[in-house]
Amino acid sequence: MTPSSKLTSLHEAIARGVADGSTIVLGAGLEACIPFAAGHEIMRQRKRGLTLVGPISDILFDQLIGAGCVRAVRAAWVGNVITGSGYNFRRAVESGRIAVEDHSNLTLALALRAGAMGVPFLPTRTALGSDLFASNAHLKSITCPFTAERLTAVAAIVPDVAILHVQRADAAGHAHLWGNFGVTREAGLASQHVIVCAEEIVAAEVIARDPNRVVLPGFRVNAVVHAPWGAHPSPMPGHYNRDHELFLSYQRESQTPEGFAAWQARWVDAVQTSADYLALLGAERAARLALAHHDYSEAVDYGY
Amino acid sequence: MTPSSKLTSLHEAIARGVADGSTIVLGAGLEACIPFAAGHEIMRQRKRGLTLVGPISDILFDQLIGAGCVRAVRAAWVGNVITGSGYNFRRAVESGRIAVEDHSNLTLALALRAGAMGVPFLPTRTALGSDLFASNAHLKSITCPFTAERLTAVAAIVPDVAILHVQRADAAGHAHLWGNFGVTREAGLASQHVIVCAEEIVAAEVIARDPNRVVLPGFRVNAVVHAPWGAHPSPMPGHYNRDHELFLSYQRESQTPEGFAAWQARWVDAVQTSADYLALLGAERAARLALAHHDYSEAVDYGY
Amino acid sequence: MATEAQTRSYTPAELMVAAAAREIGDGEVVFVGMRLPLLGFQLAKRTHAPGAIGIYELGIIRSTPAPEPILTMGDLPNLCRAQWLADTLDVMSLLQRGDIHVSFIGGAQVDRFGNLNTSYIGGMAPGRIETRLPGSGGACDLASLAGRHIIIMPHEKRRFVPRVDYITSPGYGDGAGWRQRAGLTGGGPAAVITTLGVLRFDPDTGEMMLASVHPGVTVEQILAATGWPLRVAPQVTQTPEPTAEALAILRHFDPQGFWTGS
Amino acid sequence: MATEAQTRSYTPAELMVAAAAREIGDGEVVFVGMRLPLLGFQLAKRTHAPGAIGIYELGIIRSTPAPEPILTMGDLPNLCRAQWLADTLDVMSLLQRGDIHVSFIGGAQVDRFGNLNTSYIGGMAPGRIETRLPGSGGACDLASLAGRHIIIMPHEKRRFVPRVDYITSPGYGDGAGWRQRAGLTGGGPAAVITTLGVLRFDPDTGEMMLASVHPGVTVEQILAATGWPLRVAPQVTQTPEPTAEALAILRHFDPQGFWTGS
Repeated sequence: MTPSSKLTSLHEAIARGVADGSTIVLGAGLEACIPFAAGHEIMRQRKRGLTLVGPISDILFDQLIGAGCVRAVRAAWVGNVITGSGYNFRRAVESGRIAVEDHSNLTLALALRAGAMGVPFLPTRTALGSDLFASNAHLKSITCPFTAERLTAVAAIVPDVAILHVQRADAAGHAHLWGNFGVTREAGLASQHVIVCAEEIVAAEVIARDPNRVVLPGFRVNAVVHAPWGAHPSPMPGHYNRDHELFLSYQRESQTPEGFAAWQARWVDAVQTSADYLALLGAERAARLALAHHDYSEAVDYGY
Repeated sequence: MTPSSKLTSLHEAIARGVADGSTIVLGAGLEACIPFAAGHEIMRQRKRGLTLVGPISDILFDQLIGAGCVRAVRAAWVGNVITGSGYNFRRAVESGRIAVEDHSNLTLALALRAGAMGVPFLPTRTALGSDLFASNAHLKSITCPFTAERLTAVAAIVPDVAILHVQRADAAGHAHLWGNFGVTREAGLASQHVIVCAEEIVAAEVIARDPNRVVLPGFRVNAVVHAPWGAHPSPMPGHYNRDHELFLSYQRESQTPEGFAAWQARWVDAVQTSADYLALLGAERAARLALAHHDYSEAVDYGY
Repeated sequence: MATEAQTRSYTPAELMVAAAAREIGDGEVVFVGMRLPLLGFQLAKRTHAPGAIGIYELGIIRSTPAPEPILTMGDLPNLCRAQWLADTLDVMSLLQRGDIHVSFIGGAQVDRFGNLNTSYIGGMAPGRIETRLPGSGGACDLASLAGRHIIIMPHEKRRFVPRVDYITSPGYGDGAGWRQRAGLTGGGPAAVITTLGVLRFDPDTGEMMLASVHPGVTVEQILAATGWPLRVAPQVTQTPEPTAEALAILRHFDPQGFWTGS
Repeated sequence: MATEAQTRSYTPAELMVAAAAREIGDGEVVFVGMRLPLLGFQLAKRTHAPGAIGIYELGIIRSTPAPEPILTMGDLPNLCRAQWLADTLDVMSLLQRGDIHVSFIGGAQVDRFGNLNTSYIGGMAPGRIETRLPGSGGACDLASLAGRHIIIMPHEKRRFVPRVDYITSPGYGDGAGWRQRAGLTGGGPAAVITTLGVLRFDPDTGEMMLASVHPGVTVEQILAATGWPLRVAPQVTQTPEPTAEALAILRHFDPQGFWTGS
């Protein structure tokens, strides 16, 4: 009765799950739980022609663009949350190397929710009168069949792959996530293939004792990867704080293509495992990012 | 900074919150967490002309109809989950005393979700070709603006009042719910006025230590009622099992209008408080329904 | 027939549940209904389909059996250590997205194209309503959207009618091609398991056909209990009896015979 | 002007944050943006608006201050003992439903009707893009749907243009009535807080008007830094300076002056 294990290495999960040319949603937590380790593995494997989907994704999209993996972006915002512009993104768009489908956070959330719900579009009141309609062919103006109000129809997005970073998962793909969710639930439920990266791999019963915290059905998960510190430098509730310093140094170091190449050589290409990454980060820095104050949830009883 | 208390008696909450003629969603948990105590208070206060909204609501809708409170029902199913038909509902519809807007569980969930989202409709692929279109003017056939597929548009429902029964809440209206949710989240978020009935009233910090389990924003809650055993005979995760025997005896006793009147006199009109209700239920029966096996969730850490 | 069944070692309902269980393939995602399907799913899990995954419209997913027998899907043992507890809309979204292989629904009336009525006998117009039934619940959704669905109901002439008074849950409408024209993405009814036999659908016409008769039942009895000239498959078989193992499992899950008593 | 401000006891950014905080009424539900508004909200909570409730697009609601200073809304102290942690779509739904009184957004370009561009300088057509900016994020949604919104940005002629190159976040379009015709349900921009002054909108025309000048700034300076003939309100006032209490609070929340340093 035990479902077979979906545990695999990060290398395997990306090699098998992410084909060149595929559409991939990642960074669905907006600021938190961004799967940087998985994104870096995509860069190391020199994937090409990807379409990235995500509302914000902090600097991960900028890195994947800089590494030459990306053909198109369907996003609401691409940059560096605490500093503003992402230089690789700017260079790539201004030179015409990548295409952009402009969303707002709400239209992107709705596009993924439509994919998750199995409908071809969802209606909204946002973006009416804006130029998002000019740079996004997947927004159309419609009329409500009941009220005759003008609405925006947002076409569904069904990504080929979602990569979700969570706190803990069992080997069968049941995953616990806590904190704010962004569009994580929509991203996982909308996608054809789901890769779960987890800070911890735990026994099935740890997950099953709290089924309300499970992100998406286990049968929809294709691969489970143990990826401690895999969301660094983004914040990971229960594990580590946001590493602001890295976002600031990235901003400085990615201002030129050469600067970004050096950054990638150091932080991506020279790293193979999470142990390598932690060594690069340094024990002192890791300790500084670790939680200093703990605050635990009250238990609830699922008995009978 | 502490928000003022919204704690009130059940009598007050219903007297102030539920006006004659209003549209009210209750029983949004489908089989579980059905606010029977609140429904019985509505019956005692002889509210009239209500429109009931809910997918299933087990026997609570049948009781409110039998008590003469109801003008119309917008629902997917009205009856007794383990026995089938509800006799008051049958009598009222067959004699033309109440109007019915026929939904499926999915169209009702979408109607409330549309209300919660602030859009006038949501699209779905269900019910196409069915006669639900004939007995529900709030379903219309539309064409997808992107794919030209035929879809069902479901009009939003924005109830005047939602009554939600939960495990625990603080005085300001922050409520924890666990178990399966049915359409509870949609019901609360769609409604103009929200009454929360809780098995336990707890300190704000018990709720705040697990913000993921909060059902809806506290600022959207208008009244908080301490209602232990308030969902009996429906099951309440963490508190008591389903009282199957009561559903069976109700089925027998409600077969005639006279039988139902006697049932109401005993189980509703003779009861004023939850202590009265528990005395009627009996300590032995309550002990039999209480959880015999406990199964507690693993803690999670919201620290920093 | 009732007398005959009573001499057997199982009840008619047990036979039907065993037949329902056989419709579930191992590893399939099953939208489990109330009553007999609830037991059929438990039986399938314990026998030939241990990898089946159960989905319940209340917002529950379970891939393991409940720790205690349950009478309804909302009973607390069905929640304990479930694989997912979520919203009704979450599980309905899986259904709409095409993730559900098979589902089960009951009905008060069914017609030759497998359309089901669980809403109005007589009709829905004021004055025409003879009997108001409970309504769709999730049945319309399952019939619209599941990969295939199985209908379970008593076989009586008043229930097996040429044309239902109201389509609560669409089958093949007025024949082949109707579902596609209506825009329905689910596959439609695959079988009707009744108190007398099992019926399936002609893929070319969408019409119901008798596929197997239960032990002790004749084809003629079934034709007489059907309100239109029922087609009979070229090779009608006998519905297999429940095995001793199956009966033991069923009686564990329904110890008081609430659903499967004679 | 920079020199003048440096002789004051506060930075220009601190003045702007204090002005932003004054836009928040007690008990209001506030959709809090990044950067200066994040501080403005904390300041309002600690002074005149203790009952204000903060909503963050990441899926966070807080009615209490975070236990430690935060640099972004996603910092873990902003989650700890929050009042609700949920989906982005959940909080955006509150916005769309009309539950949000006021919100804050920034921009790279603004025009006389308060339309904002945070997407493309030059235009979006291939070859015309001079600068690609980060995009909308939630700004378009806040400008479309909040009860009112407040714009915060540097006051420079290249940013205050007659007509933005691309409308990321709609203001009053081409004038009064445009929002209603477009179908927008949010109220539109209520104020623009800049490095030089505060501007508001003529309800009859939807056009921006100078309402107050910051200490040490002249009306002429502002007119010179605006790319169209800016209307000046009949009674232009001086923007109030931040109080000592406000400055103490701001320096608690931004101890290193990351957002409000000179």
